[in-house]
Amino acid sequence: MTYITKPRLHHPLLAPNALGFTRRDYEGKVSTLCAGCGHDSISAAIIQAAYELDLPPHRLAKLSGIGCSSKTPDYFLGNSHGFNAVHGRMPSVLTGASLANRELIYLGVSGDGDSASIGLGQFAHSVRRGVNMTYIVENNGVYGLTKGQFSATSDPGSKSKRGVVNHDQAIDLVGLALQLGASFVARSFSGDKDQLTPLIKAAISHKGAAFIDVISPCVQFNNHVGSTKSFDYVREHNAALNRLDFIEPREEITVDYAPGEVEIVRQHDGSILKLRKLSAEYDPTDRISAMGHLQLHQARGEVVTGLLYVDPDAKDLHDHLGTVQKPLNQLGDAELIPGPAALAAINDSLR
Amino acid sequence: MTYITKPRLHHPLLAPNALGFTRRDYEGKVSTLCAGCGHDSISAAIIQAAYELDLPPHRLAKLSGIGCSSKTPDYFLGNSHGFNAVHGRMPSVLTGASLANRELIYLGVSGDGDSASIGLGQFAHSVRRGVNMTYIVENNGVYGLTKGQFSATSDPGSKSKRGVVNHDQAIDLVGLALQLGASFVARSFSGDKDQLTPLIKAAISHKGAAFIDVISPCVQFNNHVGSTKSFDYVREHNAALNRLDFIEPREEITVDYAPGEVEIVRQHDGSILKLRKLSAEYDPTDRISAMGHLQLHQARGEVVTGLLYVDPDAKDLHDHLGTVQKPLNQLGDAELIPGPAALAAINDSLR
Amino acid sequence: MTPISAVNDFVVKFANVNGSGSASANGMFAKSILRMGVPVAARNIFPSNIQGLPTWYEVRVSEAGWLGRRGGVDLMVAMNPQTWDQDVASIEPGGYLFYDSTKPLPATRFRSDIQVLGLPLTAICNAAYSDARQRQLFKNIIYVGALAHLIGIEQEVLETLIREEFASKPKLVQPNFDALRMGREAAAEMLKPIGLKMRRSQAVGDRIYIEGNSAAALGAMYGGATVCAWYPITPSTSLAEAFTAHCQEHRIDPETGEARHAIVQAEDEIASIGIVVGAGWNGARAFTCTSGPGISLMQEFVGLSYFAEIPAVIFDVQRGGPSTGMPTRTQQSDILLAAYASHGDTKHPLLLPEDPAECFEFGALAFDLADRLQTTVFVMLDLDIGMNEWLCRPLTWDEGRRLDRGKVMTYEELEAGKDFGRYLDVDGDGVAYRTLPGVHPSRGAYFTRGTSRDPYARYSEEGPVYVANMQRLLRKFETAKSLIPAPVSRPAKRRTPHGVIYYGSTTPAMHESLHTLEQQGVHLDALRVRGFPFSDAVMDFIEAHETVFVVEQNRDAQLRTLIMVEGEVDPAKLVPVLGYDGSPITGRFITDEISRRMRGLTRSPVPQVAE
Amino acid sequence: MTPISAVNDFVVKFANVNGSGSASANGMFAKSILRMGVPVAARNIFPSNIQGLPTWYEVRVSEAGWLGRRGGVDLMVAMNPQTWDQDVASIEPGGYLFYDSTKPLPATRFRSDIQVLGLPLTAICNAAYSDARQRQLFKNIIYVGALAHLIGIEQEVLETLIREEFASKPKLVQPNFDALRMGREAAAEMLKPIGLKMRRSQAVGDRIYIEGNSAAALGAMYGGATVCAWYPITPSTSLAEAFTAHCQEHRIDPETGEARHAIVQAEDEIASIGIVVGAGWNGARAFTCTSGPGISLMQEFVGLSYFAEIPAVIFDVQRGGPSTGMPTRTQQSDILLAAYASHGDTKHPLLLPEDPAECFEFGALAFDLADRLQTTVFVMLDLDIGMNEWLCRPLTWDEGRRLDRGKVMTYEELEAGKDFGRYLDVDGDGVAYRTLPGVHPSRGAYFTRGTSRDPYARYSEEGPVYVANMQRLLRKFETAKSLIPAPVSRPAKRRTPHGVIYYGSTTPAMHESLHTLEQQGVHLDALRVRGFPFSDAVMDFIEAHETVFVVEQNRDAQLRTLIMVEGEVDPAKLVPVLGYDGSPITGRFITDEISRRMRGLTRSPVPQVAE
Ligand SMILES: Cc1ncc(C[n+]2csc(CCOP(=O)(O)OP(=O)(O)O)c2C)c(N)n1
Ligand SMILES: Cc1ncc(C[n+]2csc(CCOP(=O)(O)OP(=O)(O)O)c2C)c(N)n1
Ligand code: SF4
Ligand code: SF4
Ligand SMILES: [Mg+2]
Ligand SMILES: [Mg+2]
Repeated sequence: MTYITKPRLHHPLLAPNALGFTRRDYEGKVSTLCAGCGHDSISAAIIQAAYELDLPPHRLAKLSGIGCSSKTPDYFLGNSHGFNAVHGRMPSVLTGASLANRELIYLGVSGDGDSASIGLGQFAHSVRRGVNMTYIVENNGVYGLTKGQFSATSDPGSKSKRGVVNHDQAIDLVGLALQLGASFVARSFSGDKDQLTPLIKAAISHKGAAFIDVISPCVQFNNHVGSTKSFDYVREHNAALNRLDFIEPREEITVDYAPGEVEIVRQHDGSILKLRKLSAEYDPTDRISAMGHLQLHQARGEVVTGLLYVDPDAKDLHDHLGTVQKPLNQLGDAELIPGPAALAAINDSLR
Repeated sequence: MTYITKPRLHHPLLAPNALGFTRRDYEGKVSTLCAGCGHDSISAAIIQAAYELDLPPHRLAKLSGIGCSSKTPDYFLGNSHGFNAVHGRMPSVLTGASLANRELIYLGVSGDGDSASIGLGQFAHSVRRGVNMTYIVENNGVYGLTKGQFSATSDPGSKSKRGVVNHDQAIDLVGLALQLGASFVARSFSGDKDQLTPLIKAAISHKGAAFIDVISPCVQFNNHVGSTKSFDYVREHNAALNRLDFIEPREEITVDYAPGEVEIVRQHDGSILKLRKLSAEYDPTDRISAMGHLQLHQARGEVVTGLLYVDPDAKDLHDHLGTVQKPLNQLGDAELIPGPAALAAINDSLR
Repeated sequence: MTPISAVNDFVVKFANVNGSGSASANGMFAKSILRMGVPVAARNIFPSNIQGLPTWYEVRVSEAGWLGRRGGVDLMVAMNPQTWDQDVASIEPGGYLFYDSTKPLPATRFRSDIQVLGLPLTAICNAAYSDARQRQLFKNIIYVGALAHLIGIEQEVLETLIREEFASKPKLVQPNFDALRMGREAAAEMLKPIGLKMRRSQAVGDRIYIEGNSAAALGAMYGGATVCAWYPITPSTSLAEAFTAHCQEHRIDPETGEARHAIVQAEDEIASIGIVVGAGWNGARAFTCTSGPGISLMQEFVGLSYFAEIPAVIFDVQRGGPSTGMPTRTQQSDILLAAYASHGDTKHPLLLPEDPAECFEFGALAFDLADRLQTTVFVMLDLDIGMNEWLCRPLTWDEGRRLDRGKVMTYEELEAGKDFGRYLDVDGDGVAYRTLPGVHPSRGAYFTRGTSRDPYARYSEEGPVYVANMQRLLRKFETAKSLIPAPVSRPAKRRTPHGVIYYGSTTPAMHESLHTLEQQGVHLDALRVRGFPFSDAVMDFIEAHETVFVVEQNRDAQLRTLIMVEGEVDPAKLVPVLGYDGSPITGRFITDEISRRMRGLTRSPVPQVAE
Repeated sequence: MTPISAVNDFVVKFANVNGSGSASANGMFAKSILRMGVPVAARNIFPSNIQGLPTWYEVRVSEAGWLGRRGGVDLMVAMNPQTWDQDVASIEPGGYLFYDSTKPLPATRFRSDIQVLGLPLTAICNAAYSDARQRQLFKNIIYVGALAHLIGIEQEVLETLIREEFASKPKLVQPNFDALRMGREAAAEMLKPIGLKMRRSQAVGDRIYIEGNSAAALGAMYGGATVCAWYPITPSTSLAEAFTAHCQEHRIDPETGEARHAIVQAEDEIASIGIVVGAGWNGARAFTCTSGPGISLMQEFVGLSYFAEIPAVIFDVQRGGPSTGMPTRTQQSDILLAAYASHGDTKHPLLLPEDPAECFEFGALAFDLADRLQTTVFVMLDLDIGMNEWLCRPLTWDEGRRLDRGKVMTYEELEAGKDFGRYLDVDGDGVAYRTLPGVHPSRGAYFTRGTSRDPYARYSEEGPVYVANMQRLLRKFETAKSLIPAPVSRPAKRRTPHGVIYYGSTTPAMHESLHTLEQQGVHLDALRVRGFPFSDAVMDFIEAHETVFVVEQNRDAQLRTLIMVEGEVDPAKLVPVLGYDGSPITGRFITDEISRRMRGLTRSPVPQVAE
């Protein structure tokens, strides 16, 4: 029979962390994503980061939009409240949640369609507002859940499984986040656990808008025509029927490369990705040179990974608004209601 | 009595251009904007540009969103069809119009609220799609029509007339347009007719997405607290009543400075703007160095004006889509309807 | 034509140009009448523009306390040459025209059946001031002085007002006194007495004078709202601005100076409601305020709030639709869209305040309702209530009143092992318990989504699970009926088979019309509806009458539609009376419409009129 | 329990896991039955996910031609262990269970009242193939072969289908033949004959088998649409994708290879409808397709289209709401939101196709209507029609048919001095002339806006001007009544005071139910409504009956609401019959509901049932 079982995300080692929680305490429901989907690796890195940070799992709130990527919050941190909002609008919902209770940790998970297409405005404005959050885009350059259309991060020239060629300029979310004043900007690759986990930890620890663009290959709908010219039964089968009927389980793509190195990743469709890990000498506190660095390597066809920029003294939206330290959702009636006497004075001023 | 008459925008000289039109043929209705509003100067520059380009006025379509700026298309090119759409969504309407008839010239006029706040997504996506248009943002850093709230281009630290301080990062539309792949990117100042008119002409002549950010002071709601410490009757009057009741007619701010120079502009509220005109040697065909240049001067508190970037060989959306040369809105039934025979064949294939 | 003669009962209308400083002068005029103890209803009619276009201010003086628009003008203060002709035409026969006679006008520009009061205002100003801006600003005060003399407003009253208004800028007091006196003296010198007169009265009582938007914002503050996310749009902008001001005054931690509230001007309406939904989910009381276009943009999120059951409050200050419509005119035309907002099967509670006092009450109540019902509650204001100052009863807040936060399961309950099913109807009222994020280390966490799920919040696409949940939502809506403010009944003096239903800003005009109709021998039982879903009392009222007029300010009889649909009422019973030209509906209009229909009705096969 | 025995009349259901390649195999199974001349109704039930979750395919074989869902399963092909229990439970007593018997299952997992057909599919595959992917893919073909043997599908029919499907990849043909044969042979060897049988017939006739989305896209192409802007959303995505494919096939300039169309995947639904409005304004026929969440997001632009009077077409392929709801299930629950979309007083025409043939017709007609009425026209499909292949009459297009572009004033007319008032009602039908941008150097230009304006398109905030325009829009909506396709009447065999109204994808189930009811002696006149606003014929039908059932697939009886509101119909007359669990409504359900109500009705104070 055909049911493909998914491994639960937990690690064999169940050593407790400083709070006494094991990795299992940071897991969620069994993933229903395709086997080999990069998004599952990101979930694993989130679990790992939360575990290593000794976070009380219920003190984090996880929010997302709509998409395969946006489903993932159900698959990690099962003891955290989660909110799968509407497509492209997670940033505003997260902003509201963060206003209501400044004491929780807010993790926003989104896709490239969710954040760069329909959600570009909300992405941009939440970043420039300095909402204290970790905002992860699981970037596969495609709409996974709706079966393979281009997203706004798809490269011009790429071709969908239906044969349509993309001509629009790709949006570089990292460049955008830098421009918009995000105070923590990083990029990584789903299969690079060694790089990704510490970045997520750093982002969570950062106060202000922390953005991580994680390249996360979609095993089904990657948009490049494969270089494999050999006869592939499955591909031909689907092509003949003009539908995406049979879907093949794939292995997760992992990488392991050192700072300063370039790693060539071959994706499931045979296309090539050149990842360049920032060198150990790179100074991530200079925003303008970060932008320059990014542009430079982009022009060379390289995708820079690592922590591109951080402002260690960043302020967040609550600082800007000067809100009280006590969470707004915990203020009592006495703190909220000016009372009858004040109202009488107000009435008097209106006569 | 108190009615303040507005000058019609026409120039005293009524010399006809190559098509036999005078400037008056490019004018529109009498403006209902505040006396001295920068937006009216931009209208004048558009009129001048169309006149100098010898455009048949009816072959241009002018589209806008909602705002004081977005009202201006009613005040120029009265023989052109105009479309005052909904707030922040002019770019999509313009895109559709342009798809329907590739032969007209499309001029999009918007405000900073319209394009950088509610309309950021549509602005970005129309630009990256390469719609063949001239997109002008009349940027006053404020919502004029709704009486002085911050827009997304307001500087952090600025203070509204109601005393609210802005903390959000300002969006630099020029930087954004460069990032998004606009093939023509310029900035100017409403009062700099000598710079603005040629830029508009060049933008109109450009094929692809041409963006001009025009700084255009609002005489009513500029957000900086004036440096004038002297007793101002009007200011005090409005402040005492806590409403913006009396509004003073102002003179338009004009500038005249040479390429390479920095011009210090004092705005109506006393705040200072440092404009730097690109030097004659500047090479506008290198996108990456344009971005660098912009960042560099921004860090110095200067606002670079001039043509920052142009790709003379840009392609537009119609090129990408491979549409027929004949406007789609002029295709006849025979060109559109495959007919009964084709339908019979289709039926056959479905049995 | 004999000049109109009336005491404490007339309409003065000011025609000005916006941005000319007239608004504060005209407002002072209205307030001075109030201070003489005589009720006033004043309305701004302004363009969607900042400076240079026509604007009017209509002041109805009514000792009898009729606060609706009356229609017609007894004294026109014509300060705008652009609109001169229409302004002159609008004066009632025998009425008065006050104007700036500095430049002589030909006789053809006047009417023979009105009284003309010319004062050379520009000349007076030019003589007194050299600065152009002062000339403009004080001209307004001068005409107020002249009018005060003509109709008999006490000088002390005006001077007190000036002292109050300029309390923070005392330098401005004397110049305003001077201008006022100049006008008074010029009028005394150059004009004959007129038939419109003010007389001190006690008719105002302890009532206050406040804009609905400001009152609603106070309601939100008293209702415990801590998060406000908004996007500017006329006529709702001043609600957010008032909330900001009120909170700055009353919601600051006295020790630290920190804010016990968070107000975000969002990038658009979608973000505004998104922020509200996020905050509501996380247990803060949150609201946004907007107008029609914003309601259109918020549809998707309202559906999420309905289905995922998240408290939210939206103040819709309605304006003239559709589309951008008449952005500075009033209407009640978002009722239907709000009630059934979003795709799929949805229904949302509405509150329908009649005046600023109810804006305050419902503004506070909305947050209790949203928390108790875990859904979006709309408070439907309109431009007329929202942006005009209305005379209304003082705002009150009971000493012991507590915020009702609805069913929130606590740490203690979870710890004690209480069963938590986020969508489990434990009490049979359709309302389930929720938990707030972060409440408990291992219990009570759930995943909120807009997709179908079972009572324990687990994703489910099964038909019966879906249907059971949708039925529960109907049960919840049933529960809402008992929480929505009951309708207010106003029985006729005589038994009658005719009723009338009305709501919101129509109220003062309706009351005046009921009075007039009664005098004409037409008796109607009246019911003011205060919210949706309708309680049984509304349906009983309809049941008890043969014909029920439904008076509202939209074209398509939107509340009538809701009554028909939700109450299963035969439309033949419900006669629409619709005024929707963008001006507040008048008593005269309602009276005419109802009289006309009554004539039709008495000829109809159902002629049992009770007399 | 005797095994079910039936010829050309039974239900087969396949339970699979998505992404396993079963969809094409199952589709081939259904099509082979059609090729034997027997009507089939096949429906996919799939999750909102890409791979690894349960999916079903329900094939109703019905020589009598009943194309609605019947309910119940006669033969279950249980290929998904995740859903085994519910799948086994759903089999009718006496029905058949076909499964992969490679791994033995305990007797407790079966039922005693069904026939069990075990075939060791995995074992067969493992023996025949070494590649895991081939094992998976061919397993599907093998079970099709086995089923073909069991119910008697001709081998040639299947082989022809395989040849057709793999015409472009001939290498794949023989392996599929082989797999088919393996299944057939295994079944012949290991299984006893069953009671469900196929027999060649002529019942299909010249009908075609097509998805509604594809047919609607063909309609758009024939209707002259040149601009399509869309955003992916289930279940509408395949409409845009089909339009792309059809245009690539039929709308390319043969000389230059250039496209006579422009298709843009926009960044969201707001941009999609914005592009459509821009193109419509500029004279191109334009459409978007979406589902509920998109309709919510498009509200503001629909209001602009209404008020500024710009042609636009929206295909709403409805799914289960509210909110994200049940994104892969079917409903008719956007009716009300579409009809009254946007704030302010608005109304929009809807077209309600019953099947793909009408999707084609209305898909084309919508563009004529949008141009003639200068407004947004909605074509309301649903997932059931849109994403399933339906058997329907062939698509037809009259040779001489011309596109009707409505009132567009030409260069010649302008040049000749014809008076042009963009919002001037010259013909009394509420529809004014428009001009297209660029038409004439000095005449015909106007400024389009969402704000109020006079007949010559000049901005105006005057009450009477606004009201006159709003009244004209009502006149236009009146005109629409005569342009919307007339309802289709299906009178009962006997005179009856009972009627039923239905529409859209409910049609096949309704027809079957009418037949069943008739056999039970219950007679109903039936009327299929095909659009909104309703023509007089709809109201006459209601008038002519004492009770009218309104059958629809939503909770809140949305079409019934429209009928009440627009037709001023007493709700007491309109009895709702509502199936809204996300599965296509069944004839059984409708019959049960109507029978139940009829029993109630005959006991009611209006007992004049005609027998
Ligand atoms: C308003 C709205 N429009 C469209 C959709 C359909 N939709 C669901 S997910 C999705 C795209 C998801 O793409 P992305 O964010 O890149 O996520 P991925 O699946 O690739 O991880 C779309 C268009 C929706 N749910 N809501
Ligand atoms: C959907 C919607 N929201 C809000 C408004 C109200 N509104 C009108 S203009 C405007 C801001 C305009 O600002 P900008 O684009 O900067 O133009 P300016 O007036 O400054 O030239 C707003 C918020 C609207 N018309 N529509
Ligand atoms: S479709 Fe792509 S993105 Fe979605 S779960 Fe499968 S592999 Fe991941
Ligand atoms: S408010 Fe500002 S932007 Fe608007 S017209 Fe006046 S000066 Fe111009
Ligand atoms: Mg993606
Ligand atoms: Mg602005």
